[in-house]
Amino acid sequence: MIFQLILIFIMIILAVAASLFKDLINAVVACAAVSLITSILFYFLQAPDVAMAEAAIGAGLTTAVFIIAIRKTERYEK
Amino acid sequence: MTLMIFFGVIIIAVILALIRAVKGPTAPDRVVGVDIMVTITVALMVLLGIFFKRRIYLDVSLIYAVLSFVGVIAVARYLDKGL
Amino acid sequence: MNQIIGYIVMGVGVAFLFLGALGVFRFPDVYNRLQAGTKCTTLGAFLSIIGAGIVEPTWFLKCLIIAVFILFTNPISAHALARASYKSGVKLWDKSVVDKCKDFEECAKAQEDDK
Amino acid sequence: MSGIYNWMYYIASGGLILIGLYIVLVKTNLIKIVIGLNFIDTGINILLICIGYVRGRTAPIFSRPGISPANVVDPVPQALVLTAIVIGVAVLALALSIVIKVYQHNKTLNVTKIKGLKW
Repeated sequence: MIFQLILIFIMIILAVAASLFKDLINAVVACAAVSLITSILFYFLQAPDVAMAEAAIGAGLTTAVFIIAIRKTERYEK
Repeated sequence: MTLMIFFGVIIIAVILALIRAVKGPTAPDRVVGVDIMVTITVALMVLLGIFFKRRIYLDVSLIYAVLSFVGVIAVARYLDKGL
Repeated sequence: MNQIIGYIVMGVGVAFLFLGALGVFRFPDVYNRLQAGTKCTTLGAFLSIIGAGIVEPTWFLKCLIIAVFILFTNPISAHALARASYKSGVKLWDKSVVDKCKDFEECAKAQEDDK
Repeated sequence: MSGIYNWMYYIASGGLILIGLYIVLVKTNLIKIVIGLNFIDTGINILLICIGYVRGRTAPIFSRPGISPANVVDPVPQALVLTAIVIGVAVLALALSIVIKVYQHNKTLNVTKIKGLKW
């Protein structure tokens, strides 16, 4: 029980950090970490198939799409 | 009981990696923190599979072990001025 | 007997995971952090997954597949990250004594000049 | 103390939705706004899954004989969320392609300086 509470706390900290970073690469990396913790929460909620989809999409595809978009535009938030 | 001690140690390790991922001065520091967090999480998922006694739960860990390096490779190729 | 051996192997793996995370937290430089984190964490994840396979003997094949994939993909990402952080201009720690990659790049540049 | 254990997943989903809403309303960078939309998507997925969760039951996959429909969690929200994750990634890719076209047309990502819709 206390494990889920600590994981939720970690997830909220990472989301707040993603909103505060000025460098968009750091924000995207924090976004991938939020997806990771979300996958563990789905695992605790007895939904392994949803955790599998979230793992495959959140770990690889979302980060790659964001990185390609940042490559085409600019890196720092002014 | 033994598994509970292991979960506690792993949670402390995740918190240490989290501090590095939030605090690290440059972008590769944060990527290192998140990469370590991913590898610790794969081990945590296997131990949770033993805790819940369901064999089907190992598939999540398998997917994460296969696909987790794609995001790190993407960030590394961006910092390398490639992609 | 199976249970005891499995839990001992798993405990060694979890200890290595903790030491890897502690190294990532404590070390002063990107390259030091990468070295500590990747080596310790790869060994720790390998041992804890193999220990899980020993505790439940019918799961051993799937656990072995996961461990082999960890062993393949983790050094690839670490190598790519170290190369990228060197090329993007992250400085070494000021007490580092040797920089082999700089020598190698100067040597490659000299060979290109010769041609 | 046992009260928070019943509410912690709702706290997680509500916190993610609020942080995403804050990013969408306050930040001015377009890629940051898309990151906020991604957070809102994740929060709603956690909310839908934890509505169907019953404590003490197991996953709805009949892989061994001892599992009957009386002791599994609700499988309908899981199928719903499994579809919603995939559609969320498609919407994300479309939004980022629109952001790239806006950047090529206006040479900036700041939403207060894009004057194409003001007249």
